[in-house]
Amino acid sequence: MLEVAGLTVRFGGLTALHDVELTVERGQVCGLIGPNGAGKTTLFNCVSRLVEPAQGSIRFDGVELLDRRPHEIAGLGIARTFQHLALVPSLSVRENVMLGAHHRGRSGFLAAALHHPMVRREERAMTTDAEDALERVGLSHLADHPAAGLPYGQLKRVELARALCETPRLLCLDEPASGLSHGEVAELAALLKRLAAELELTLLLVEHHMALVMQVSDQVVVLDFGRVIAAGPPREVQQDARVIEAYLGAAA
Amino acid sequence: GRSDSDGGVGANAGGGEAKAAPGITDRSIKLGGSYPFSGPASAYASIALGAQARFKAENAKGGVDGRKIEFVTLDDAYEPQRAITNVRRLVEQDQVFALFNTLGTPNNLAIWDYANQKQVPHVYVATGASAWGADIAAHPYTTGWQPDYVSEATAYAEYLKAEKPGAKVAALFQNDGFGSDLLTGFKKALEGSDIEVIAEESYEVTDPTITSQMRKLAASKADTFLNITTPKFSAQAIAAIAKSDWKPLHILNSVGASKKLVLAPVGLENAEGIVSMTYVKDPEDPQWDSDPAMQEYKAGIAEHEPKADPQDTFTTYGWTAASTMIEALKAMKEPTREALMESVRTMDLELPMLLPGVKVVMNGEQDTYPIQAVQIMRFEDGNWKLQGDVIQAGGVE
Amino acid sequence: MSALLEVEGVHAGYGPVNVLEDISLEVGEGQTVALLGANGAGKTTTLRAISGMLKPRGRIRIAGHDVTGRATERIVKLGVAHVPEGRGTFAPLTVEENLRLGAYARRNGGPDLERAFTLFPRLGERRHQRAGTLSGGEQQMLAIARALMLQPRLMLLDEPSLGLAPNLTRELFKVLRQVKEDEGTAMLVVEQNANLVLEFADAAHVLETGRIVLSGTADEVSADESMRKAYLGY
Amino acid sequence: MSRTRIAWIVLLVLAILLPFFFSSYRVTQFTLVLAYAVAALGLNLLLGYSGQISLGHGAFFALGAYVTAILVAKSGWPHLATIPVAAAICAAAGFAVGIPALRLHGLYLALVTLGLAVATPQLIKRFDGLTGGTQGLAAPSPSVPGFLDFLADDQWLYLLNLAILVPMFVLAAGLVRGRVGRALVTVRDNPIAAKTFGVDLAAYKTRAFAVSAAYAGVAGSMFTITVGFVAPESFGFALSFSFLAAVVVGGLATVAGAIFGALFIEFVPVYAADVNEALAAVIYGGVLILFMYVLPTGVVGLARRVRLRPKQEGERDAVVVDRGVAGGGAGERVRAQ
Amino acid sequence: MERFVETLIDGIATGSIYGALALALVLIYRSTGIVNFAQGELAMFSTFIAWGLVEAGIPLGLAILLTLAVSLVGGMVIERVLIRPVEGGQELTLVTVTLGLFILVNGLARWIWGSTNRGFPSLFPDGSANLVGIGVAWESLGLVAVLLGVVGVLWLVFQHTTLGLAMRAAAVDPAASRLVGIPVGRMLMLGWGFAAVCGALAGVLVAPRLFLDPNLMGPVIIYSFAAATLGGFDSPFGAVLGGWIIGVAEALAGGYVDFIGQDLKILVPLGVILAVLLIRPQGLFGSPEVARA
Ligand SMILES: Nc1ncnc2c1ncn2[C@@H]1O[C@H](COP(=O)(O)OP(=O)(O)OP(=O)(O)O)[C@@H](O)[C@H]1O
Ligand SMILES: Nc1ncnc2c1ncn2[C@@H]1O[C@H](COP(=O)(O)OP(=O)(O)OP(=O)(O)O)[C@@H](O)[C@H]1O
Ligand SMILES: [Mg+2]
Ligand SMILES: [Mg+2]
Repeated sequence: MLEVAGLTVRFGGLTALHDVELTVERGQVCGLIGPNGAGKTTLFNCVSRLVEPAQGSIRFDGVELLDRRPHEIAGLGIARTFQHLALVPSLSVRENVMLGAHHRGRSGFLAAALHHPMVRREERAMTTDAEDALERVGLSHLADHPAAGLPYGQLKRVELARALCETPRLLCLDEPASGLSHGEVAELAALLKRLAAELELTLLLVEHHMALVMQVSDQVVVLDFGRVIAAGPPREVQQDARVIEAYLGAAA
Repeated sequence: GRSDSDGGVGANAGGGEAKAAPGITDRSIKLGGSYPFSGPASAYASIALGAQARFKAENAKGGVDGRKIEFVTLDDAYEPQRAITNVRRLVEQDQVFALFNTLGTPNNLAIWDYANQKQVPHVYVATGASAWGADIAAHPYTTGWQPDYVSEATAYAEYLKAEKPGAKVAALFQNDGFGSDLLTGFKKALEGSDIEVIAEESYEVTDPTITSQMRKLAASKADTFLNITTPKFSAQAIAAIAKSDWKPLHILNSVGASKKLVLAPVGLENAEGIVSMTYVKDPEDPQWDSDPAMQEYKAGIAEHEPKADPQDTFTTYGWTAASTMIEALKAMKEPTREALMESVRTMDLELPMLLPGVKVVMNGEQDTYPIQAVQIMRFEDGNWKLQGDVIQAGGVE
Repeated sequence: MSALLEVEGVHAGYGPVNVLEDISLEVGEGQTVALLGANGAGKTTTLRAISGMLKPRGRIRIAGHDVTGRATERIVKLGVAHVPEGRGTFAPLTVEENLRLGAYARRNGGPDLERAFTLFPRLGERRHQRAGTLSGGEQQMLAIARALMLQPRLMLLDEPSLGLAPNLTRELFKVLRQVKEDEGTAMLVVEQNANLVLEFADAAHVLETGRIVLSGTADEVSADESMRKAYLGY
Repeated sequence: MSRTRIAWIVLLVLAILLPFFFSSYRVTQFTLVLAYAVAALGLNLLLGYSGQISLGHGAFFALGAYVTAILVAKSGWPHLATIPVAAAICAAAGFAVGIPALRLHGLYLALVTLGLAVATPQLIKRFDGLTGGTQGLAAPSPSVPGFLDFLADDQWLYLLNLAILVPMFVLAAGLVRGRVGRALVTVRDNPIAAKTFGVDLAAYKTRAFAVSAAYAGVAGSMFTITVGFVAPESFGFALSFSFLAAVVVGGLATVAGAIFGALFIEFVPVYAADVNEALAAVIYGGVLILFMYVLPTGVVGLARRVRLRPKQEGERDAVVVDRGVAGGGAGERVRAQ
Repeated sequence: MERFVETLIDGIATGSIYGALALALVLIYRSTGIVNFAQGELAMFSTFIAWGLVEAGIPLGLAILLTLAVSLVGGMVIERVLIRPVEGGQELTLVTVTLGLFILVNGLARWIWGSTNRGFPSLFPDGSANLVGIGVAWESLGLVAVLLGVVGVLWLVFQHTTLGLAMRAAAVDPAASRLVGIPVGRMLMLGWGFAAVCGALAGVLVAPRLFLDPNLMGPVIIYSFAAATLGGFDSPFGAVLGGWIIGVAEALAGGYVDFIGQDLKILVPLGVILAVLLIRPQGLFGSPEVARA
């Protein structure tokens, strides 16, 4: 479903990604791990077209993403969350989630200004979608709360809900478990599994919480200094000497 | 709708019945004016102070036929739309009898239709545009006061023809109505003579400096420099010439010819030989020190508007314009706006603060410009010295 | 007798919303105290109240000084370094400049950049990179390194392992332990990785919706049944 | 009917009745307020919602004013017919400015647009064949139509302008709600993330510029209709600053705020001059500063806060702390409301 | 050719005027993160103070030093009294306060000193130095020298002292600055104070050429904004260089391109800025914005 080939990204003199190859099959959960600064988020940014790679290709369902403009990505069925949250503080939780449905709307400036009935129709549909998404992550009760001032863990779930509201086929999650306590991580794992199944999602998951990665991934890819150093089923990767050395640490 | 208590006053006045107009009672006359008290043109605000002092002085003497003059001034920051709201307020809320001496060409253009439509006298406007006397049929209630810029330009042209035939002139002018009136008037008056304008450069009031303009004019090697600028730029231009090797005959327009505001800041030694014109007595000229009108003026300012500077020629301007207004009011046959306009439009008056020989003359449709006589002056030994005779510069036909 | 940090009956919140209810805790000189709790329990708020980012009611004393309501920068002067939740680094400034700023309030000696680069070699490699372009984990390292630049008496650490790779997380706690041993720095640590922090802490408190519901030595808290389920996973 | 809708209707009724209770001079001032309100609203759509700052809205205002003046004075068009033309021309101009604006941020954008405002009077003078140059251009205000002859001139002009303003506000209200409004706010607060939701950043920003300029243009038309005379001196860069002040005084990212802002910039200087002519500027400046202390988020900002929750101590801290918690995913400076 | 060089020198001399005030703008931006629209008016006010001191018979050099000191304190007081109450709110609220300050200070100067033109003595001797056959006024040379000196000092302070670093940090992120112990309020006060000093210096340097009235800086500040924008708003050297580029571009355009002429030459700097910013949105020497996901 997602095929990354020969992807190289440079920032000035620094090569953040180096000839990266990666394939995610439809319906698969692919864990992407690697030490800090290995280039995981950068890979996500390439998929979202926020970072321009020096070379390589990213194909999604046969479509070359690098030929597309950033705002077209959501429409293709790719949603993502941000490692450091990207919520709009002045909007309510519900409105933040509705942003996810933005790409499905058709009404533009003119229709909105003229109070065209289509606008209201779309608005209703988006509200329903957003509420569904909030329901799924268990935040319905916070829908009217402004995004500013919620605790970190909940904000992460709002991000997740917004990504779901994009009705993606490929969902890219950047460290969804960071800042969650042990029990909460377990809940998240269950939630992700359920979502993947119910919504037929393909998941690309960046995470440092190994228990979560091992539990939900079908395949794990390990990056180090911008290169893929290992890929395969979780068990195998966990045993890989280079992975242990570069990432997990000796006492794993 | 609301009945406009003030509307249509002119219509039922006249006809001999002495029905009083708004703003005038047996004890008082209310006048209004709009001035730039703030904003880039606020140097002109001293005109309002000079006028105010003159009215107060008159009131102290008992007023015009027992009527005390109240002069209401509002700030328009030199913005036409504020002049409009100000004038509406003066006419409709403050109920002034007449608009007097409102300042600025665009501002007066913005309000003159309104004033004439409302038939409110809009007299002695403080601008030298030639428009104010050019269209008396459509704007019978509007008049100028000072010599218009075209008359002024004509005076310089005549001076040059007499003193410096064959002169080559370089001109610096402000890029607005004032500057273009003066420059075109000047060129028009030169037609047929052997004097030529060989270089001209404009500047904007919003320009910080005129260095590059002066550099270009100097490069023209002209032997005469016509300086059509407002005070700040007049000073910059004089300073630039003082620092360069270019030593032309320097003709400086009267707006910039203030000794106090322009010449002194640059250094009087740099002003030697500059030629300009005037029509009022210069408060800094020692020859008027014992002139009673001058003494009265200085005392009047000191007593009634101590914040104003009597040396500031704008103050003198306001004072003298107000004197004209007082005479016009005195000459009014009855307390109506029509009567005021009639007295304004038929006038032949000598004013003590005007130079001897300069008169305020208006004559119905024949002469629609109040002051047109001017006298050339030259800056010598630290003072303006009047040159030759008064020139009757009936510039505009 | 008196502890380095004493928090007594503190209430704090945001605007009209009260978050903390009657919090009391102590951190002794050189002691490490862990603060645990679910999402939104008020852990971050507690740290903010201590470092003066919020105006608390109640009483907070640091090294004998009553600092309740004192401005943050003056509290920092007492040797308190707060590693805030999320970022908090100066995005447009370089790594090195960030570190130098960390030593701004230090009383003795100039900034010792080399030590920071030894602790976190990655930062040394990124020395002239602007902090805002660092990866998430690198920024977290920078935040911690910057706090250490102060050579603080008391460190307030808000989820220091957030976004760090597993090996680095372990490395981090090693570093913290070393700092504690070498310099006698006291620490109040909010951390979701309860296993690690309880191994390392002397005492622990558990927060639930703004109240302390469980306190004790690290061992006592680890032994608590509900605690194990929610935070330790065994 | 919602509470806000009732409030709007009451406000509208009051606005319609207003000219019957004030002197003609006041009514003229209020008429100018209507024009300024539309301009401030336009600027607020750009600044408050899409987060792009313009100090050049005086230029679009002038453009609209001259389009109307020229069409009326030189081609004899009816006043109202010039409004769509002014709007269209200004929208095109705004769009054109919006394209280079895509590359610029914050201060840089502000100062480049300020250049527009500064150049405006010069350009007017340069094209004096069309604009009348320094002499200005008289385009007499429309006279009261026969069937409304019970109205005085000023009342008619006021109501005419009100009739232009109301639809402008209704359009704006539609714009800032719903999908487009949310997208604009996101463009302002987190442009990088906005892209990933499918917001075409360039399109939204340039369109916001075009719409905003069109509003300023319509406001310019209203100005000409009211004043009947245009001259370069009316459109100095101080005008653009006034619009900015109006937006902030009224409240950023609000629709109703524009009215309060416009009232402020028209009336406070006049009242200041009434208090003391010599000190008018000092008073005006002082009032503006004081106003910012008392209502840092503008009139409507205050109203919102009052409605949401009582203001209490400690709020300022919350504002500061908010940064970096929910904002800043894209490294942008964000300050929550 | 000679005329060309002369035009160039004119441009640099005029550009130095823009650059002088632009320095103050940059300074306040660097140390407080906002643009201060009142900067020019504050500079004008300072210049009037210097003028008053000179009128009172104090020697020019001493008068200027006193003025700089007064300006330092004045700038700090303004920050403390007028700016602090809205610090930490929306940036535009702050900007609006500076607009109010602009109107207020201008009105105050008018009220105290009136609108009349005044001469201001120059620090530098009259006449000109002969540089490779072309006369350059001492005044212009002096202006350039002082400017470069100030730039040097600022560069040292901001790049090489902890104080400078702390001032930048306070502007960038006040909350984080407090967390490292920077007294943000004091930094902002200092920033305003230094900027006022820079402004005062600009004022006393340019007043001899422009003549002093309350409108002294009105026209200049627009060009100074342009200069700072062109140079990059956080670079002192950029501000000065920006001033020169604009001064020269303007002089050349007014002098050589007939279609543009004097009346439209204001479009020239605008065009230059736009062209530069489209390639480098942060200006010539500004640092780019940091933004990543
Ligand atoms: N805009 C940029 N400019 C310069 N360097 C950058 C930029 N963006 C990323 N980098 C560098 O690229 C490398 C990869 O960053 P990336 O954010 O992809 O790491 P990551 O794998 O997500 O790490 P983490 O687990 O810490 O989030 C890092 O070393 C980072 O410093
Ligand atoms: N800036 C703020 N404005 C308003 N309310 C806030 C703000 N920050 C936090 N809160 C509220 O305070 C409560 C406690 O939040 P806090 O961030 O202290 O929790 P926490 O224990 O640190 O949670 P987490 O593990 O998610 O970081 C939450 O209910 C939250 O809604
Ligand atoms: Mg990352
Ligand atoms: Mg927290």
